Amino acid sequence: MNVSAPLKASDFKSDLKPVWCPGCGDYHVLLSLTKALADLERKPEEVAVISGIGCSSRIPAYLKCYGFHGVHGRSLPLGTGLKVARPDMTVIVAGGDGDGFSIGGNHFLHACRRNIDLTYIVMDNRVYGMTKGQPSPTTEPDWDSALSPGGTGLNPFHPLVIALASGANFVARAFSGDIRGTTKLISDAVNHPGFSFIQILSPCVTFRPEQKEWKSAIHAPPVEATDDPARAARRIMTDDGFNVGVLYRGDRRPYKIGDGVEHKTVADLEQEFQI
Amino acid sequence: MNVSAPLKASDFKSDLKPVWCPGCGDYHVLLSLTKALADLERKPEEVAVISGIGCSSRIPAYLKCYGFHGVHGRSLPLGTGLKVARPDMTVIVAGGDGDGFSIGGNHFLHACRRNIDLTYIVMDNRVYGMTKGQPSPTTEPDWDSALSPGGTGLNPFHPLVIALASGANFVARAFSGDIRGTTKLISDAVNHPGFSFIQILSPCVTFRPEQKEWKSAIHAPPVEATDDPARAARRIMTDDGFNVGVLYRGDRRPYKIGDGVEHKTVADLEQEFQI
Amino acid sequence: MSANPDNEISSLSELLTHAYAIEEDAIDRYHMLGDQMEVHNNHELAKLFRDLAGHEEKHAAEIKARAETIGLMNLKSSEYKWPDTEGPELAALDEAHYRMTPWHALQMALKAETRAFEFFDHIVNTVTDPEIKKWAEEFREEEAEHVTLVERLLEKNPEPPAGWADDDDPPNLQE
Amino acid sequence: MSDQIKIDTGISIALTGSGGAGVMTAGGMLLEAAAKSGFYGLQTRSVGPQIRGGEAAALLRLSNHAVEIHRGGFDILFALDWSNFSRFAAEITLDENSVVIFDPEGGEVPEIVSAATKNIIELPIKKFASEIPGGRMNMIALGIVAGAIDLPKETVLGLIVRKFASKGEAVLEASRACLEAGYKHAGSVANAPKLVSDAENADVPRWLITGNEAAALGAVRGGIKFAAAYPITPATEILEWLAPSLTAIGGNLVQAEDELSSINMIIGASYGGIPSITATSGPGLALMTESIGLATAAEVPVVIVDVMRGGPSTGIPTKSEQSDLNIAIYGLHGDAPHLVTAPLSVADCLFTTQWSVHLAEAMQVPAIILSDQYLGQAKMIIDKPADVAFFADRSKVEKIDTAYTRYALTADGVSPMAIPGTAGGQYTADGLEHSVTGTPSSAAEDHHDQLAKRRRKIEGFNYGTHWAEIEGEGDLVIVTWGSTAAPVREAAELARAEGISVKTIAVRLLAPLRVEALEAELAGARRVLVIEQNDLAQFYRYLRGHVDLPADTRAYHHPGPMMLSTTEILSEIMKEHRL
Amino acid sequence: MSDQIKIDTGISIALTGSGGAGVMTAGGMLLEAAAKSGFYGLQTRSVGPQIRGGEAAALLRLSNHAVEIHRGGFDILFALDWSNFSRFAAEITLDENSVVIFDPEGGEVPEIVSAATKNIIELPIKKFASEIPGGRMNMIALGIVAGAIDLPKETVLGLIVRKFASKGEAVLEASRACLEAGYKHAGSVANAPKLVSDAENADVPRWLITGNEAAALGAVRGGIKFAAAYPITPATEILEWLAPSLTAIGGNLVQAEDELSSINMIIGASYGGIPSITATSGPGLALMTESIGLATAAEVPVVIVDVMRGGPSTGIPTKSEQSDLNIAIYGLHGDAPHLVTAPLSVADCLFTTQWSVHLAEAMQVPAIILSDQYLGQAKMIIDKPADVAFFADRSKVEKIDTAYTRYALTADGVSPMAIPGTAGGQYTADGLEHSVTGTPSSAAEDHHDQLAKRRRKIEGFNYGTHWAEIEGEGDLVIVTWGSTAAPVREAAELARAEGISVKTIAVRLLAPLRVEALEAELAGARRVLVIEQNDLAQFYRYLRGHVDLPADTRAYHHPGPMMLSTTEILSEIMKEHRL
Ligand SMILES: Cc1ncc(C[n+]2csc(CCOP(=O)(O)OP(=O)(O)O)c2C)c(N)n1
Ligand SMILES: Cc1ncc(C[n+]2csc(CCOP(=O)(O)OP(=O)(O)O)c2C)c(N)n1
Ligand code: SF4
Ligand code: SF4
Ligand SMILES: [Mg+2]
Ligand SMILES: [Mg+2]
Repeated sequence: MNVSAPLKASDFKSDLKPVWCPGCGDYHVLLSLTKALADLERKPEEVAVISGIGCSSRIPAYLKCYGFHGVHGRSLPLGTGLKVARPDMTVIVAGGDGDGFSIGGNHFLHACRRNIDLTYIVMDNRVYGMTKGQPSPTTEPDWDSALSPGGTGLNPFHPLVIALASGANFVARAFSGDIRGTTKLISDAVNHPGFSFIQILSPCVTFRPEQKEWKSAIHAPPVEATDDPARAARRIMTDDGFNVGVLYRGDRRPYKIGDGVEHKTVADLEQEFQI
Repeated sequence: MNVSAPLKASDFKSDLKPVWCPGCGDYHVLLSLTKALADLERKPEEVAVISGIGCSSRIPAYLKCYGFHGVHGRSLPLGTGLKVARPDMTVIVAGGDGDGFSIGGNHFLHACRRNIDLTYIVMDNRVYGMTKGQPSPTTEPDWDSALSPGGTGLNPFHPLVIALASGANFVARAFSGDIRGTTKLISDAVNHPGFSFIQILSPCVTFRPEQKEWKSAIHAPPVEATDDPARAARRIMTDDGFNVGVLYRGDRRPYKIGDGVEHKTVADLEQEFQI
Repeated sequence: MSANPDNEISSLSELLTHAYAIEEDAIDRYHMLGDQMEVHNNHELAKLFRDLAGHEEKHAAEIKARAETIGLMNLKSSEYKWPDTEGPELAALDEAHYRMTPWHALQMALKAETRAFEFFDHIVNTVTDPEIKKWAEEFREEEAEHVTLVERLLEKNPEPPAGWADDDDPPNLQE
Repeated sequence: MSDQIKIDTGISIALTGSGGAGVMTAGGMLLEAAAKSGFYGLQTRSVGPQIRGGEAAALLRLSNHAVEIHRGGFDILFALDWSNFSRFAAEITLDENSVVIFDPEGGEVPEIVSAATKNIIELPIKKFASEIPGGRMNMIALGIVAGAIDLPKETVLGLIVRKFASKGEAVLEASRACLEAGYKHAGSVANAPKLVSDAENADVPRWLITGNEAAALGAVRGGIKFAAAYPITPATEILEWLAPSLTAIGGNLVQAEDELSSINMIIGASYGGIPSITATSGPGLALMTESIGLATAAEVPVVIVDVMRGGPSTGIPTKSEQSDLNIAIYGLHGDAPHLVTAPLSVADCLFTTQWSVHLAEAMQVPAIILSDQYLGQAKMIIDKPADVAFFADRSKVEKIDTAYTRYALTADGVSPMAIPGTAGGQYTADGLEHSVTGTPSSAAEDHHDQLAKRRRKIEGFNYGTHWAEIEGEGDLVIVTWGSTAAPVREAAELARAEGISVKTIAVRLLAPLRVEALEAELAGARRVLVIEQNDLAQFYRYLRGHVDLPADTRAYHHPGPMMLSTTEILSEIMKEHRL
Repeated sequence: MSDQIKIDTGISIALTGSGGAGVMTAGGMLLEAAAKSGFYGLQTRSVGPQIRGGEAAALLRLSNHAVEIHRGGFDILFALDWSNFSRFAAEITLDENSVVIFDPEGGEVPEIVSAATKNIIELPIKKFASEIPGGRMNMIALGIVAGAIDLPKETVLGLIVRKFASKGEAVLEASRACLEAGYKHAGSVANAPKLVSDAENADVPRWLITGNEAAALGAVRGGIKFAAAYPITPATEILEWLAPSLTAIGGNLVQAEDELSSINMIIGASYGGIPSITATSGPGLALMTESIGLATAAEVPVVIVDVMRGGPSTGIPTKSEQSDLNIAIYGLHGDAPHLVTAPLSVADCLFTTQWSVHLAEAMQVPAIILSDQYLGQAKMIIDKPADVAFFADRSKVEKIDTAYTRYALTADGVSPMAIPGTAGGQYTADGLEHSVTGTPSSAAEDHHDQLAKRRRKIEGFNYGTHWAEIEGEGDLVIVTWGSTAAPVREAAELARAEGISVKTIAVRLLAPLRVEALEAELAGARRVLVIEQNDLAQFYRYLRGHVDLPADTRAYHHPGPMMLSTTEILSEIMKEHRL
């Protein structure tokens, strides 16, 4: 690879062929991610993409970056540990709505609160794809499935507001089919200091074929991104769930990682035990 | 016990003496809870109080109700299982900020979302009391402790907004020292259908003696409870954290528990396997 | 969506860069679809997409040769002046299906070529610089040829009857 | 069962295809047609990593007597195409008698196939299908195979009508025509083995069921009224069967946010007096162990079905393995005695689950059931299971006059439970060590008393003969557990038919191990083989730790994804026999 | 160490009181004064369930040679009051030689005390204190005891100055006066044993340290630069020591939201090339097992210290028990070989942790260290630990020319790791079973290869002699582990002094068990005693499962909260000896 030539999106793609269903929104996300990384002028080895378990969570292996396909729901702690220990790496955590909002919900809350400089991408298809179609926390109340015959009857919850209430510093919604928009949002998110969260609506054509209609429902947010979390929260709670773009861009204090300098030796530390 | 005589608050107290530090806010909460149960005219055997681990989570044994002192962070699922299986019981889940917002954060999200008819009380002292004073998710960023020398530097997060964004149907803040107010909030919460959440500011005199000052900071909310979650969220995100009272009272659809009727026999179910 | 049709192509190099990117992206896209079909054992379609990619490769090489003297720009993805959310000559990924037939693939290609035609057509009609206009006209004609080519192929590959996507088997549980 | 005829090995059939070719559906109909025609059999599947459109193999074994597992070789391989056949090659063993049918449009015959057999028949299935409007290859294949093995056409036709009627006349007609075409070409496969029915079996009422369904049914038969669910392969079907079923019988299923929640939900429900269950696989079980310890300490009965898959970590989710024995028995922190059982066959998933519900409730203790992907997802024709009288029957206090001591020290260790709502029975269940009343205590006496009580409860219980299934006599004894029991028992039967005496002990109650009973059964054994499907010989180690085994005890074991086959176990028996 | 003088049993002192009487502070100063005066010793505490103001006992043993554990009896009991003395009665064994000092204002002498000894001295401590402005009973008690056992007053005074100087002149003066008063009344306890210094030891540099501090220090000595923390008794002190220390040496500690998070944080950090640790206790370990399995499968080294407490469930958080052996060894789902070690003394917490960091890193595998509440929280005077050369030294690829295979099948099973940032080394770590490159695979060959590689890594490693500490010779062999090693070794020494030969094997490396080495050490043993502190004889069962033990092998074990004492083990040795 010629060091001087700028990398193209395709330079970020691995040779592994995705197992995703053709038509799946996650292919778009993969594409946008590679484009964003090229735009960001990162080198593949400087980027780590960390995920949990689910169709969407298969994404790291399809990239030429460092990757970690962890266990279900624990991608954010993996990413947090990596980023704090290795602040020189660009860390992107990615996964699904089940992985991130159901089993991984607690880490989502606390990763937002910690506000460490990483980017979290949730490919939200409002379903557990990998396990054959069970409702997730963002699923509509009347969506029928084997595990919840006739629908759960539960209102989907608001991950973007939860991110705001927990302390995330950059909150955006994207639609996978909007590749240019998503690419831009990802690179903005990576560039923004602190914890950035992007909910990407990414259709599951197999279990939620009706989501192909999302394409026509999507629109840009009616107003500009705000830096007032309370205002942003209110707006998101009342919007229709289909406006894409940056919804909040804050300047909350990011997590303080140690300076990496050896101020003391281990021998210094031992002093306190000496009699 | 005379069935006809109305029960008094003291009829809800067990003989076990609390291990709490004298001066701890949790004594007040215990008192308010017994008063509320008396006001609600429940029988002790019809009420179950479920908790996790922490100083505050010791509360069930100090009551004459059914109790379950579970493991750290899992009180809400215990309460959820109990309530769905036994909708005739009044279920109150109680615990601390560490138990509920740190390790138990995910269950908090999803209990709110499920909106099952139970009441969740968090005795928030912004510290892990039981383990000798570590910061919790509601601790101020500059609070110095052994585990976070010089403070965590993290903004505390907003449990009340998270409850709103997740789907809770009744959201209130209380101060333990305000026994009349807290009693009223608890009985309102129990009476309100769906999931009710009360954050009770309850000082830890041992590790956070400065919280004794809370008494003078407390005030009633400047405006009436709203039924608009977006409005409530915005208000809470901009308030000073010390206004007590009902902040949101909604009519979100509560969880649909089965009707308990045997529509089919097991033999009916077996039909499908017959060749 | 984040369409940005008002931006005008302002130099020959920029035009060539776009023309080249169109082909390169199309190559990637067809290979991506070819991969999908391979993984899902739709070998007929895999071959078709590889063939389409082969076509685009030839064009890309031609453009590159032509750009030799003028030079190509290094643009970020956001700096491209596409009329839509991505490059015009791109088969829509969301229209793929593991049981798709050549007709579907050719429909995808047709739409892509048509969009490419419209892209250059728009430049031809809006750009003032005569040099850019001349080159854009050439690209437009090429795309027009492609459109006819795909249309001809479509005649040999009729639309499959309804039910082409039916799969008797349920999806598989994985992790 | 020593009759030579009964131990015939039936007909094993593999249908392979890809990209939505529908082999699973064809295989399922073949199985059902066999069932309706009075035969027994089973179907498993093997698939690629794709959610849809991946390569798939439907693996069947049909017989005139009950079969529990694949034999280890295939009589017929029908390849709609050869895409990624290599994925299945190891599972589809062929020999010179195997018949292979394939469509030349589906690619070249792989080397491994042509090397194995000469009976390779080329049929242009795709062309046949294309000649029928809406025609589908899998239905033609169905017709060919069904015809070749002599399944009555009317039976298969009846199934087609039932399956496709709702899809409209055109689809139905196309399927019918395909089937006819298939039967027409069945003659090309004249050398295929035939299914010969056994008059004896014809009238026995039978079921078509998977182990996951059987476990779920066993749960409700035992009295389960509440379940909490977090989906995971290969356990999800248990939860999905329970969802509507529990509602129908007046119970509830709640989808939890994770397994930490699901285990606590069932503990909460059971604390409320309602028998409760959840199902998961290794990763989920790992998340539950802290709270299973709570159920142990607080003495709340719950049932957890672990449908095991390849481990460790996410491992191989779609493949069977018996490698969660260690965590099931030893995975709780502290001294936490509890129950661990394992079904010994698909049908036994019903019995073992029902029995485990009964045991858990009787002893107020958590029970972990170790099923596995094979048992859970294999579809099997079984005799209608008998009704057995094991129900949830918890010891409860009805009326309390004096002070109630929840954790009273009784002779059998079981203390009657006050169910919330019972006046005067109020107590606080606690995972902290406690006195007899439930009050937290760190006193040595209380700790020792409560540990001993919880141990006594499950060690002193009368489990009857159900702790194991024991067959045969002989100084070679095979000890096994779980799904491996099926090939072991079949291999032993085959060995006996050869005049080799073998005794098999298939252990259903893994913890507490019935040490005395097992040692009694092993008395006189000269050699012992411990057989299981994992890498570390977990059961063998466990047995060694508790049971005095003869010096000549050997572990035969390997991990998944391949099941232990009848053939390989038979060859191990032969080895021992020759020693 | 066969010298009679060296095995004197030192002086055991219990200070009890309640409601903030300050016995822990007094005890701590007594220990420090002894340390400064050239003695050895240790202090533990026993407390009520209250957060503050509860009853407390400071338990000390002082000696002129290193002691590791309480002897099992007390020479001096100083009761500032008798509140809830019953809570400690079982721990504070007295005999007819014991001296008891108490304040009559603090209640009646409990029956159990007066029955044991006649040496009961009444002193009006509270009155003495009230006569000094700002006077405190604990400082008077300190003076009395220090004086009675002959600790130099200047040394204690020096400590008082250091401790109270910052609190102002008045407090300092009061303390000084109390101490003087105490020394003045020390004569009333004339029959107390005296500390006699041993010239040999005087100049050895010594430390005052707890096992938790030692473990934390061992971690940083080994090269740990990252920790994730979720507080839990009795492990919190490790995390609290690491918090400022890691920052000081250029590392980081992150407080996690729960243990699921903390384990994954350290896996993430270690994946990034940074040696990482966490510390927890049983309930937290249970939450971590799923992800420890991930670290096993993805081959990411991490170190987890489990400071064990009474189990199961929440159990007895403040008391020691060795009941997490099972979960540590067997608690992961699937076949998941990993390391389990246990420190054998407070000082050994340092070595074992440092060594475990080294091992984990060398083999790219998780290591669980089983410390316990006793080791973790006992404060001990030890010889300054030697520097040992065990560091984190992971096999890494520096420059990659050709395709990188993360999980290459090497002879020793260890595959060089590409650390993120290394160009060309990009790979995806995966908990799914995978091929050598890390690509998910369900192929039998890949599964078997990777399972075998992960097994080979840790089974073939050269652990040197550190797998156990072995002492003595004899046909009676005691096998033990963890904190129980201390009373076992002391009891064996006492037995040897009586002419009874005993061999002790204290196992430090619990998994993988060094079966061959252990069997070699057991060769010739006539009787084996396996000693440990839990209810189910977990180590004994584990040994049986893996090692050929002599027929005459017996488990001696009981659960917490009481530690196994030197005295009780000595009596077990005597029993065996008489057989
Ligand atoms: C501990 C654990 N529980 C459950 C599972 C099973 N599981 C795998 S993926 C998944 C849900 C995935 O849903 P989502 O994150 O939305 O991803 P998608 O497939 O929709 O992209 C579940 C429940 C698991 N692997 N581990
Ligand atoms: C799994 C697990 N992790 C950690 C602990 C230790 N622990 C007990 S209570 C507690 C925090 C309690 O804080 P909070 O809930 O705020 O209660 P408080 O004591 O302040 O009332 C912790 C971390 C535990 N018991 N279990
Ligand atoms: S099942 Fe749904 S989410 Fe998974 S790959 Fe297929 S379309 Fe995508
Ligand atoms: S430590 Fe704090 S929270 Fe705990 S009992 Fe004492 S005052 Fe209350
Ligand atoms: Mg999803
Ligand atoms: Mg708290």
